[in-house]
Order: sequence, then C-alpha cells, then structure tokens
Amino acid sequence: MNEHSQKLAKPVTSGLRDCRSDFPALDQEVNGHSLVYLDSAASSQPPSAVISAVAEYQAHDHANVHRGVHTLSHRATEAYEGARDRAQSFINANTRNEIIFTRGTTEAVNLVAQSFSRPTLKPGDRILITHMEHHSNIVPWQQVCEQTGAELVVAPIDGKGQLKTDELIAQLDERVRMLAIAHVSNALGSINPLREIISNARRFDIPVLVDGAQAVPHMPVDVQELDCDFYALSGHKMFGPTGIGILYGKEAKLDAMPPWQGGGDMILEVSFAGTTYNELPYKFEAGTPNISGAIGLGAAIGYLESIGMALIERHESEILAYMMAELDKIDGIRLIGTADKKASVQSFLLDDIHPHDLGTILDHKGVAIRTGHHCAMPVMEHFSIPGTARASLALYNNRDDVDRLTEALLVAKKIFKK
Amino acid sequence: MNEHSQKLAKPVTSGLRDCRSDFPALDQEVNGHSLVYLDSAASSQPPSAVISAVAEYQAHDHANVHRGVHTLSHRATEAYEGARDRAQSFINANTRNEIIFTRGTTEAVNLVAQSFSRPTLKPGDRILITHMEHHSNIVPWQQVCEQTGAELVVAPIDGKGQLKTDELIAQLDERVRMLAIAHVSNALGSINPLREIISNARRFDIPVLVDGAQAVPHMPVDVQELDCDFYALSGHKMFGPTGIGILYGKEAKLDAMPPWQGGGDMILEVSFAGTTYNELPYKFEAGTPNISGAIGLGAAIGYLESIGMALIERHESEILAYMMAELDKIDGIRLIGTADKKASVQSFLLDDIHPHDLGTILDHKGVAIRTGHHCAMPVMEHFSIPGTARASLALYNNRDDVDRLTEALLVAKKIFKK
Amino acid sequence: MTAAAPLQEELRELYRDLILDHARSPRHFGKLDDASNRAEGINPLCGDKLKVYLKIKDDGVISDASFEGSGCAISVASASLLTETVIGLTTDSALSYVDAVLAALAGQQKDPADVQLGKLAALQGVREFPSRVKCATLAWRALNAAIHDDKQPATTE
Amino acid sequence: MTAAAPLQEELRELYRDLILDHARSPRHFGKLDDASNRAEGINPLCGDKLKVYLKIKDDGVISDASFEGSGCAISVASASLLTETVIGLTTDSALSYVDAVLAALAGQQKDPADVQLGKLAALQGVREFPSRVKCATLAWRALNAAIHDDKQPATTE
Ligand SMILES: Cc1ncc(COP(=O)(O)O)c(C=O)c1O
Ligand SMILES: Cc1ncc(COP(=O)(O)O)c(C=O)c1O
Repeated sequence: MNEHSQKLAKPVTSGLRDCRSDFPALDQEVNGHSLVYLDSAASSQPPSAVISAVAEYQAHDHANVHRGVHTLSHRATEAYEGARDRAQSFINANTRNEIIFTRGTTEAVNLVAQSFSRPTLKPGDRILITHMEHHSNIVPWQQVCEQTGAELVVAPIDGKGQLKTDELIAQLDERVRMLAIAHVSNALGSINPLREIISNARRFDIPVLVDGAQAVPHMPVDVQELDCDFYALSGHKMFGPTGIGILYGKEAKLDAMPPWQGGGDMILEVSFAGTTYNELPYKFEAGTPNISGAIGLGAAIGYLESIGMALIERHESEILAYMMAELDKIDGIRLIGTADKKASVQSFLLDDIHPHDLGTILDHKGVAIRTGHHCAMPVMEHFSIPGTARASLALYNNRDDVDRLTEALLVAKKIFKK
Repeated sequence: MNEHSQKLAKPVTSGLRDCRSDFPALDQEVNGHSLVYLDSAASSQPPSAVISAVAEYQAHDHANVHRGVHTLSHRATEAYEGARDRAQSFINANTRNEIIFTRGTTEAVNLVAQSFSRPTLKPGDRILITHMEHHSNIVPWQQVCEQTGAELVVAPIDGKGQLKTDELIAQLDERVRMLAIAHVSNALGSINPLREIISNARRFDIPVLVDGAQAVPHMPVDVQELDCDFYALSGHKMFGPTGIGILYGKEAKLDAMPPWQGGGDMILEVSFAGTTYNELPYKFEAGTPNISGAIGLGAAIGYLESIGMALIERHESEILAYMMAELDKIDGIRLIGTADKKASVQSFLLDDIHPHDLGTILDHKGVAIRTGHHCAMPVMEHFSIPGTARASLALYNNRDDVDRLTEALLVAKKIFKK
Repeated sequence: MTAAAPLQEELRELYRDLILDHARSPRHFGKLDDASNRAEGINPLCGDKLKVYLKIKDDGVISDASFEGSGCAISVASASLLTETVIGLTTDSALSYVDAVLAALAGQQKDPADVQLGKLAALQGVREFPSRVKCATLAWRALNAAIHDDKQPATTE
Repeated sequence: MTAAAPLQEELRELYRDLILDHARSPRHFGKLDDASNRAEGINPLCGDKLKVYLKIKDDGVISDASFEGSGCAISVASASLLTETVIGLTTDSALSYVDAVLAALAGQQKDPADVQLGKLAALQGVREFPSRVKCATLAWRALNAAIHDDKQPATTE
C-alpha cells in the first residue's frame, strides 16, 4: 500500500485478494480452466451477500410494497425503502427523495430525456454529448432531438481516447440545454474531468447528466461534490442484481418535472376527471417496483462500503497499470484507450486477429473478455476499427488474472501465426 | 373434482394441497400464528423453484447477455432467451418476437400508450377503458390523451361489479382507437367476456390491449384465441420475481411501432448521423434487461405448467366459492364484487370498521390481506366507499385459510363491538 | 388460539376504549367556516387524507379547531384527540405537543416535564404496530402545517 | 496447461488451416458490379454484417458471386467458401447447400446423399463453440435472401 507497490512482484498489496471467495461465480472451471472473469464492465458478478439477500427476501419477506398493513408488506416496504436510504448515503445525495429506482442507467437517461428535456426543448436548442458515450447516453438524446427539433452536438476525443476538454468547454453556450457525459468511458476507461466541466457548464446554467455506470463500481462518488443535476447508474455493474438502477436528480429539478410513466404508486388520486401525482420519489416509480432488485442493490452497497471505495480504487488502479504494462509487452498488440486518467478498462487489438476470434480462444482458456463495439460504435468509428477486445477489472481481479490473459493471448497468436 | 365437490366438507379435492410446501414464505409464523397469505393479487409468493433458479443463475451463470462470446455470456443469453421461449408457449404467442420483457404490466401499458398510440392519436379520437381498471391501465391513457387531445371514454359497471358489456359494445365506433380492458379486475375479481368484446371491436378495427395481470396466475390464457393485439402481465403476480413482466403484441403491430426507450441492445447501428434500430423483440428492450428476473419468470412458468393451469383454475374457483359463502355468513359483512364470473379476489367491508383496522387485526392473527383502494379508486368511487378489505387467493390457498380469515374477522367484530 | 392469547392484549392496547370512543364519535368533526388556518395531511402510502382547521386569534391562542376526512380508527381518534387538546393552547404550546406526540410515537423519550401527554398517551399502543404509526401521526403533521400556514399538504413520509 | 491440452484440439478443429487460409485470403471478396441479386446478412447480437452478391442467369445458374463486409475468421471463411461453392450451381442446388450447411452446423444429420459438403465440412468445427455458430451461418442466410431477392436483411436470429 505504498508508492513502490507496483514495482514489487505478484502479491497483491491492497489486502483485497481474500474477497474473491465472496463471489461464487469466480469459483468455477470454464473449459477446463479456473475462470478468469475480465468482463465486469459489461456486468459484474454478485457476491454471496447479494445473492442471499435476494433469496432470503424472496423466501421470507416478500409482498407488495407501500399501502400494505400486514407484516410481510411492512417488512418488504422497510427493506425496499431501506435500500433507498443506503443508496442516498452511498452517493451522498442530499435527500432520499433524490433517489429514483429505475431498471438501470439506460432507463434513467430515457427518463431525463423524456421528462426533463422533451417538454422544454425547441429548435435551435442543443444537447451536448461526447464522442465516447455509450449508446444509452446517445440514442435517448437523438430521439428527443428528433421529437423537438433540437440539435445533438458532440465533443471530440483525441487519439488516446481522452476527451478534448477545452473543446468541450468552448462548445458550452446559451444554446446548450443539456450536457450528458460519461463519468468513465466503458470502451476506453477514460475518466472525464467532471468538476472542471460542470463548473464551466454552470456559467450558462446548463443542466448536467452524468452517466456513472462505469464509475460507481470503481471509485468513491459524491454527487453533491460533483454538483451534477442528474447521475445515472446500474446495479448489475456494481455487484447488484440486474433490472435495477438509480437515477439521482437534484430535488428541485425532479420536483419540477412531470411524471414519465403512469400507473400504480405514482399517483395520489385517480379519477376520470383527472389525476393527482404522488410526491418524490414515488412520482417517478410507476407500478410495482423491482423490490428484490433494490434490496439486492442495497446489499451490494453494503458490501462495497464494508471494503471501502477508496481501497477498491487503489487496488484496481494498481492492477490496471500492471495489465496495461503486460499487454504492451506483447508483440503486435495495439492498446485502444490510453488516457492519462483511467479506470478498470483496457481495449486492445492483436495483430489482425478479429476480436471475436480472440474472445473465443481466450474463453477456451477460461478467460472471459468482451469483444465487439461495446455499445460505443462512435468510439470504434473514431479509431476506424469495427471493434476491440476488452478486458475490464473489478475489485475481485488480481495480477494472476492478468497473467492468464496474456498467456491466452500468446496462444491466440500461435494459432493465427502465418 | 366433480360438481358436488363444493358441498363436501373441508378436504381439498383438487390435489393441490401439497404444493404449499413449495413456497417457503408460507412456512412461517407471523405474530405467533402460522401465516395465512391472502394477498396474492397484490403480489404472489415465489416457489423454491423460482428462488433457486435466480440464485443459481447469479451464483454460476451471470454475465451480460447478447454480444458476448465467452461461456458465461452464452449461458446467460441462452437462459434469458429460453425464458422468452417459455413465455411464448405459455400464452401461446405466434412467435418469440411477440414477447417483450418489461418491468411489469405498468411498463407494458405505458409502452403501448407511448409507442403505439401517441404517434397516431389526434383530437376527436377516443380511448375506451372500463370503470374497473387498475390505475396502471388508466393513467397512461390519461397521459396520452393529454398529449394528443384524444378523449378518454369509460365503459360502466353495475352494482355487482360486472362490466355492462352491452353498453361497452355500444360505445365501440370509428372514433375509438384503442380499447384497453382488464382480463380480471384486481379489486372485484370480475372476469370480463373478452372474446365477445374483442370480436365486436374487430368490426371497427379497434386495437385491443388486455391487462392480464390478474388473469395469468389463475387460468389458462391463449392470446391467439383471445385475438387481442396486446396483452400485458407481471411476473410478481404469477409467482415470479419482481421487476419483470411481459408485453405480448401481435408481430405486425409491434413491427410498425417506433421504439420507445433508446439505448444499448435496441439498436443495430449508431452513428451521430442516425441510428438503425434492431429487430423484434430487441427493438423494445433498451439497455441491459432484467436477466435474472426473466429467468425467474421462466422458472415460474415451468412451475405453473408442471401443475397445469386448468387444475389451478378449478382448485381456486372451488376455494373462492367457499370463501364467498363463508364470508357471507358473517353478520355485518358487505361483499363488494359479486360478478357471476369471478377469479381469486373478494373485497368486503365489515360493519363500519375501517379496512385498515381490519387489516391490522387480521395481521395480528397471522392473516395477511390488503386494505385500501387497491389502485382502483374509480371502483371505490363507484361503490361510494374509500376502500375495501380484500382477500385474494392463489394456487397455494385452501379452505383452512378461509376459516382462519373468518375467525379473525370475528375477533375484529368483538374488538369493535359497541 | 390459546397460545396467542397474550398477544391479543396488544390489540386491546391499540384499540383502547378511549380510541374506539373517539373513532366512533369524533369530536370537532367537520369544516370550520371561520378558520384562519387550515392544512391537509396526506399519507401517500395508504392514501388517507384529512384536513385540520384552526381559528388562531391575534394573541396566538387557538380558539377553535376541527378536522375533516375519512380514515381508520387510529387516524380519526388521533385527530379527534388533537382537536380536544389544542383548543385553548397558544400555537407555541400546540407545536410542543406536536413534538411530544411525534416523539412518543417514534418511541423516543422526551423530557417528561415538557408536555403532559394526558389522554394522548392512549395513542402509544400504536408503537407495537409499526405499519400504523403514520395513521396516528397524520393529523399532527397537518396541525403543524396549519400553524405554519403551509400551502403544500403535509405528508407522513 | 497440460491437463487442458486435449481441449486445445478443439480450437484447432475450429481454426483449421483451410479456415485460416480463407479468412486471410478471402476468395471473391468485393462488390459485384453487375450483380442481379444481392442481400445483406446481419447478426443482430454481435453486429456483424456482410453482403452477398450474385449474378443469376436466365437459366437459373449462378454465374458469379462475391461478398463484402468485415467479420471474424469464421464468418469471412464461411462466406469465402460459400462463393467458391455456389458459382456454377443452379439456384435450386445452391438452396440445397444452404439447407445442408445450416443443418450440419445445427448438428443435425441430413441425408448424406443429398449434398456433398466437401470443403464446407471444415466449418463443422464451430459446433463445439455454440456462441460462434451464428458467425458461420451468416453468409448462408444472406445467400438464401439474395436468391429470394429479399429486401429485408437476413438475420441469424
Ligand atoms: C389488474 C392490474 N393491472 C395492472 C397492475 C399493475 O401491475 P404492476 O404493478 O406489476 O405493474 C396490477 C397490479 O398491481 C393489476 O392488478
Ligand atoms: C457507460 C455506460 N453507460 C450506460 C450503460 C447502460 O447500462 P444498462 O445497460 O445497465 O442500462 C453502460 C453499460 O452497458 C455503460 O457502460
């Protein structure tokens, strides 16, 4: 745990090695090899604490939430709302009303595009995004631009896959009615300098949505310190279940927004003459929510807090540095995404082997990586490539995993050697 | 299992009694009494088969679906898409492309209101619903009417809580651009005569959405036989997990609809110049789906099929008849919802005891019922009451449960006697 | 049923005669036409709603109070007891009652010298019924809003 | 690594020399300017796309064929082998090849007298790699669509 740790040999220094046994999925053989899971940027593995929180809830405490006076319903409501409280404190939201449960990041972005932006945008207005966004932070804005006549404007990235921050800042003006930007790029790993960017956006009163899907699992996040208006995240990328995520929004913004989906729970009163909507956060949670998903996400947050995000960040950046260095030693490798500030992710190409073929060969050696465009086609187009192979880290990875990756890549080279 | 069975004493005749042990939540004490769960209309209890399908998936097979070449991703994709196949055959959809996974019924109705109706409605057009709809099949239509200037028209119900079918049929004409109707009412239990209604709607080419949330857990459903255009259901009401549901839509209708939410997985190609949407069913599944939820729903379907929906229907109608008869014997009871054709649900009032007080006293005796407006305020207004107490049945309930209910109601009477 | 007999006592604690009496025959029920202050209380989770009306004189004394709405025995009795309590109090001491009742129902010990709960102690049976605590607090939150002349409905969340 | 040595054989089965050769040097690659028929094949799950061009004469014989697109070794080799196979065939017998290849890759036994897979048998290594079967079938689905002159892209779903 000191500056020299990267120079030492294999032992992991951060004290996180033991946590691997918390993740049952990591304790299995795939194709005759112990699994090396390097695909957490697509979806992370849940620890036992999450799996059993969900199962226990389902086995003993399940009922529909809210409106119920019986014991199970009360227990379910307490557990569901307790998960909201945990999420509030995890990202340091100001009040629990600012935590809206969604299916994931994608739904959170759609909610903001449709409820916040659509009613106010007009031709001439602009939405500013970056060239490194995930499709989920592009398409909802394309849709709302088409619906309103607003224009989608894109801030450029450089050859290392870094945001050209100065150019983005120069693009900020009165016409921009939303800045939607990733905290961390899922294809490149680049960390964006949000505080600088957001303070500049404030000069023109531009609302800022941060796509935090790839940040929350890897570093401490404080939405009040960032001063963003919206922050979106996915449970399944932070060791929680699928089907649950969070939209954080500043209370004043959320309060002023009309509801999006209609249905049970988001109303106070319904009559055919008209309907009175419920208050925050319920206004945005139409229908029976993903109760067990929220409880699982709460358990994931508890797990992460028990380790400490600062420690996780330190551990991962050490392994990432090791992975980049080891990959770079391989003849014929091309690293895609070499920003100065990075988290978790390394994309690469090897010789002229197609990423899918790499993926298959690595899988055959028990090494799980993702291949393709990673739902970030504009990034691929920027580098003029159809896709990449991507290895992504989480708190449970270590140097051995990296060594297994590089060994398997050498096998691929051998198979494809001319 | 013959017509006389209702006259026999307590033994359950349908052979379903044993299945109680499949449901761990039913095997617990609440307030010192063994739990009697009569709140399945709000949310049903999952059997062990569902709980362990979800837990096993999370512990061994989880990864993000689609686009992945590694083993876990392949397993997850197979399991997720396998759940779609199961759902297709369960409701007898024509192709798997007609099964869209949503968060639940509410999201399914919103999807149709926003993607199918909103782009085409204009002032003068009508949406026809009934007076017995759940808020989730009212509010999305109110919203789209407000957005487009169309008018919401309501078909009446009678004093037994039955649809006035003739009046509804008389309301059908060219102006009606959507008929949205519950299969079974959640507050009253009334079963609507869908085949008659839908064949009449066909005369004017009126698209029909059926809210099937309260039907699928209780009876065989065949969407092709119903000939509805859309059918919406919730996993958590049919013994599956929360956060998952299905929109069935006829392929031709779904094909012609624009996507609703934007993001990953629902696109084929994204560039800043424009985006090509994916084909069905993916076009409507933006972002990482609730993979474990779908797998759990698939397991619930498998469980239901292993028992047989026809048998479940017979069992429940027998218990419902017994429950209605036993409740009716209590001095001061008022049954709300006494339609000729009913499933699962009985709402009631007792003396002038407020339903919440009934709920608390019953809970104290281990009997879980729901109290309030059941997200069907127009039904309450129809009967001029603020709410009801509602006991609802599922396949795991039996006559003993009914006896425990009536005993507890007598305790409530005693406490509140003047 | 015998094993559970002691538990039945809890029900009796909740539905004491005083509570049932106020629930059946709520005092000061109805609209107060010459109210100076009013507020609505809403329990967003169960949908219960009630209105509290106050007539506050220039010297800050609540000279009259009433309530309207429909609800369970607990919320109606609580509102009825509230009106009996606050008539004749200054708004300041009414607010001390709000604090004391909310604290008592949350199971917190407040300085007993502060406020004498008196009859209001009958509401404490609700503490064993966590899903009903909000029923008992609803009227008091509305009272608080009425005194502060809030335009937004008070809620139990 | 030793324990897994036999498994490595599976990789060699997939990436046979013939496959690697066609992947590196695809035959009939590029647009066919005077094509009479063409179709696009898309694998919606991985995003791979390719186009197949055919020149079908009046007597139903495919006199020329080519393909375009980028993809993995399996999909490129499969498309390359496809062009070699179909040139000179009637559309009917090309369609029998489509059936035979799809059946072989799905692990079904077809009447062997029907169609001689010949070189195409090299594609069968993919059967041990279920996540890659769609890569091998993509070109064949596009061929099918091209012969039927479908305007919609063929997909592997
Ligand atoms: C008839 C009916 N429709 C719709 C719904 C809404 O379902 P969900 O809350 O699962 O979206 C329900 C249940 O709450 C219901 O009973
Ligand atoms: C940066 C980023 N944004 C958005 C998403 C979409 O998240 P989800 O699919 O969970 O909605 C992802 C992951 O797929 C992502 O990596």
